[in-house]
Amino acid sequence: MTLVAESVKDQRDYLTQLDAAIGDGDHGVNMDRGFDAVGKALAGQDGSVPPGKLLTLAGKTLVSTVGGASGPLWGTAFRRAGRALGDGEEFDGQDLLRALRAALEGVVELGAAQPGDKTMVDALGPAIDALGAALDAGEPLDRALAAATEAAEEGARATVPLQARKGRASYLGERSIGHQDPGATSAVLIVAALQRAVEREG
Amino acid sequence: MTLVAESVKDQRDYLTQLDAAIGDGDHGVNMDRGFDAVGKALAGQDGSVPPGKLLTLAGKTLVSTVGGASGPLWGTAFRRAGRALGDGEEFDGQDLLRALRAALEGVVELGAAQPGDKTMVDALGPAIDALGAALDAGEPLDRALAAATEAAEEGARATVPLQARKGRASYLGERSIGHQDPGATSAVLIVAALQRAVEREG
Amino acid sequence: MATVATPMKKLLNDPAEVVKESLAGLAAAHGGLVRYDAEAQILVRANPAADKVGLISGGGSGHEPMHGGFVGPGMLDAACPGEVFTSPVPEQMLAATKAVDSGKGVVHIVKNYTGDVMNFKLAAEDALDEGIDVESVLIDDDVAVQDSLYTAGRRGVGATVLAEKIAGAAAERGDDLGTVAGIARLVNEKARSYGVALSSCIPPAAGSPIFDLPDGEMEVGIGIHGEPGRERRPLGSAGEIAELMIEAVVSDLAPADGAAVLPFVNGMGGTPQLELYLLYGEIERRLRNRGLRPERRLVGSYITSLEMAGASLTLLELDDELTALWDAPVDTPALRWGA
Amino acid sequence: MATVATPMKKLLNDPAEVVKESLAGLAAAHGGLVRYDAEAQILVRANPAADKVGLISGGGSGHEPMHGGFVGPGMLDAACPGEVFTSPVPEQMLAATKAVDSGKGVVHIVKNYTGDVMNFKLAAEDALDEGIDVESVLIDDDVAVQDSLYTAGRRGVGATVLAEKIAGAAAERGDDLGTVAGIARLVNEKARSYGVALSSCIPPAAGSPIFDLPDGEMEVGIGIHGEPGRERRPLGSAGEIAELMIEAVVSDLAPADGAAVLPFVNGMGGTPQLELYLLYGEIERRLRNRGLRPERRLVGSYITSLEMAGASLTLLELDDELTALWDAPVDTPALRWGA
Ligand SMILES: Nc1ncnc2c1ncn2[C@@H]1O[C@H](COP(=O)(O)OP(=O)(O)O)[C@@H](O)[C@H]1O
Ligand SMILES: Nc1ncnc2c1ncn2[C@@H]1O[C@H](COP(=O)(O)OP(=O)(O)O)[C@@H](O)[C@H]1O
Ligand SMILES: [Mg+2]
Ligand SMILES: [Mg+2]
Ligand SMILES: [Mg+2]
Ligand SMILES: [Mg+2]
Repeated sequence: MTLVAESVKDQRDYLTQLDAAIGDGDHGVNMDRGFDAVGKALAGQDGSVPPGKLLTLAGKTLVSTVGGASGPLWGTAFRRAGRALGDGEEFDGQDLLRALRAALEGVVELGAAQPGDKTMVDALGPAIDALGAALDAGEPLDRALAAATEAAEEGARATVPLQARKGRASYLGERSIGHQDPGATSAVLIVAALQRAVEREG
Repeated sequence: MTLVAESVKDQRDYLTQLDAAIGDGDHGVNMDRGFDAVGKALAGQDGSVPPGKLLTLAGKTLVSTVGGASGPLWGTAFRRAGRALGDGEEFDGQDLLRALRAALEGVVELGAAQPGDKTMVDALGPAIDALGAALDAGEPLDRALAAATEAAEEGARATVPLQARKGRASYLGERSIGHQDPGATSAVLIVAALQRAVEREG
Repeated sequence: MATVATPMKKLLNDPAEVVKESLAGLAAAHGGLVRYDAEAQILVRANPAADKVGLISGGGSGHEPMHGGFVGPGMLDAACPGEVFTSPVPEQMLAATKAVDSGKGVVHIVKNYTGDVMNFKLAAEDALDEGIDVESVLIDDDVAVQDSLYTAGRRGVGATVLAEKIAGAAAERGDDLGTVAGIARLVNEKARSYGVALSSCIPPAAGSPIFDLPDGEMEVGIGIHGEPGRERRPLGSAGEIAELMIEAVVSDLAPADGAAVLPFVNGMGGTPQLELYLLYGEIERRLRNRGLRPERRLVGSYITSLEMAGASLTLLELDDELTALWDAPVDTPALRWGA
Repeated sequence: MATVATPMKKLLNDPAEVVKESLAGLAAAHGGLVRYDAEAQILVRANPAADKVGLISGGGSGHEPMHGGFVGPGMLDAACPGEVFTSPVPEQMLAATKAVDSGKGVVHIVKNYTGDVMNFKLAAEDALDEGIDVESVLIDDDVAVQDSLYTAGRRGVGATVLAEKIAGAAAERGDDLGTVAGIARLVNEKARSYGVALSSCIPPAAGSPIFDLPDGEMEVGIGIHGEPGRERRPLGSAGEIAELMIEAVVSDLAPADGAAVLPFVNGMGGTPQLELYLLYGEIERRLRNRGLRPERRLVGSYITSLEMAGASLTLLELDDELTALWDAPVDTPALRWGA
């Protein structure tokens, strides 16, 4: 989670630029404010708290600090993922896969975005599919997550030619074409951070 | 008078720039609006109207169309000059000298500016002195007016190093130093136009 | 004097604190009307109204006086300000809802933006869990956005101000929850808006303009978040812009012939009143030429995008009841009459 | 859509017609309050007050809502708008004076600028010739200008708004010519102002900013005509700017310890309310720390320089009578309460 916070902070201005192009220029600031708060909230927890609970707490914190569209969306995603992981001390690839699927479902329930609408869904979806495929192919979790990160990056890049159909960017109509979606980009940061975290645990 | 109108129109943006530097950037527009109106007012007059009457009408028109500081000041100047010329069909150098002195008195009465306060007075004063000196030296009127124009130009240039003590420019305190006074500059235009007019009559 | 390493051309301290500090200043300036609850991040009436339907709204900051300037007798009971151009969070709406509920339920005026809709939705669910009846009214009057499967739907803009004033009067006279919400929805149905920007604006946290607009060009079909509009065009004369706005709203609203209307000419923040009234003159004349009857009007910068230069037209088709509710007394920092 | 070969970022038609067209729009928007006499180039009350001392003011345009926005019951009887940043001409003041005189005489509120003073002077002489008693009140509250032999004297700025409101209330309650003028002069004596600019502004006729101000710098000690101030400094924080303004006005006004005061925090036109209220919060807190008691307040863009970004502080020391007159009902396009 700290890793997410760090990379969000690094990328804050980049996310904001992306949002300025097709949105209202606050995505980076929103995400940064949110994950700052998450960092503080988790700092208050002792080591014994299971990952699922931490994710749920992170989700609640995002909902109550980010605002905008990404707050409820990412907040719901983390809460659903946390709930899916439950109280287990540990989680394996399949647990993680289930958790991410639950997260995506939550996002779609709330935001009703279809693949190709130029949203975070276009990065999350491919990442999850790649993770599942890699795990089915017997890849170890860290390699599988590397594949997921790549897929997320591709997915985010693939939003460039798309015309937005959801969120603020949709107001631009065809003018939204040619810009990468900020939310999809923060999805990449989150998946990549997850990968690095798992790598560290080794 | 038409000549004044023309040169004011030519110099309109220059006057406005000067006023933007140490005032509020409207002097050119003000003078242009005023002399436009003067042109229209005089156009309504038949040729028989004596010069003094024309000047008086011009002054009234300036007062009622220019506004700002220069409106009442130039308006009064022209009215006083007109009154000094009276109903005479013709005027000679001495008449003109008296008229210009009356104009300057009117400006000083209304605006209480001293020489060196960085105002139109600093161009009008020297011009009148030069005209008087040249006439006393027996110069013909057109040559005397050429001398007056030169003196006005010098006077206007000499306002550059001065600190304004009257009008808007005085609010700038020392920051008014280094800029030529707009009103002094329009004084040059007016004296020069007068010179050209007399030359034409030949 | 030390410089601040913060946005150019802005009066502020820490960009992260702009909203909080500004709310504190608003409450200090209008202590008789509004109170700032810093903990809950909401503005509530200084003298809460007992025993009436509650009316709250909220949204990103940077649109002042909307919404905080509309809290007071005859209009809102509370406002939930988010960060600049960012929807507030559910906790704020929940706190405001609880603060203003007198048992008769609470109406949420929600501008149609993905973020606002989602956050208000989560808040409404929480309020329901706490046993408070909530009616959410969605405002989506911006005709620049084609309402279709291909967008998030029309944005809520100028009609928000009119709905808050008119529904506020209905709540004040004692209408019940369904009626107040119904009147707010009627205003939304009868109003259309269209906006034009002549410059962008500078969100304090970003510190630079969201887009830049060369002289002699304008963005048409803009919203209120400094976002670019549907299209960029050469700058038109005030008359041409008036015609553009009127055509956009009238063709979509299709008011009855000779209908009584309320034209609301709104400044985006950076447009001087000198220009705004000039534009109003152009608009009123053209409306009359189309056989419409401006019987009420509102001209001023009431729903803004920080210092953006530009203006929007909101046209509301009036009936006798809407007119009477518009005329009812209102006493807020930004709108006041009959009080 | 055809472009207009006119100033960038402005909503207008012909720059030469801006003022006239804007006045027509103002009258259309507020027909119940003001009437535009296009021939005389003045704004008068829609319902002239019979049998009271008349109160008029005037000056260059570009400062809206001042003065036209202050015409109405409880404030001005008429306003004389000049071209942008250019004093009106004597004919206008004479026409306004004749229009509002009910035999009890007319007070002229004149801001201390060479042009305004001279044009009002010529008008007052003409009015006298027509047998109308005129009392001229000179407003010169700007402490940024050292009042001395070396300047045209202090400029009239924010105190003008307060003097027009308070003297307007005195005239409305029936005070005679000398008393109304005396109260206006008292307001001027008891008020001081100081302004700061974060950007210049664009006069329509000029089409470009009067000066330009790099990011991160500010002009301190500005007037209201987009002219540069006394000095350029690095941009300060809102707190630092509040301190600068307060120190300037308080040290010059030297109010009694614990005096009741009215802080008027005025936006220059292009500064968003978000920032203006933030600044107000900083100012009120600091005034209290100095033992002064803000008992009335005014926050908003009431005397502007077109779209200039910046703000000014006007501090008025109150007594019971000034407070009562401030509270009296006023019903104008820009200031309204108790009505
Ligand atoms: N309906 C939706 N479903 C999924 N994601 C969405 C939806 N609407 C917006 N988003 C995502 O949210 C991002 C914008 O977030 P942010 O800028 O923080 O909020 P806002 O648009 O309210 O300013 C977009 O880039 C997009 O990826
Ligand atoms: N008291 C005064 N006496 C003489 N001339 C003056 C005085 N005050 C101002 N002026 C002249 O008026 C000029 C400015 O005129 P203008 O810009 O048209 O009016 P304003 O200053 O009202 O905008 C100055 O350049 C100066 O020459
Ligand atoms: Mg955004
Ligand atoms: Mg000038
Ligand atoms: Mg946002
Ligand atoms: Mg001027």
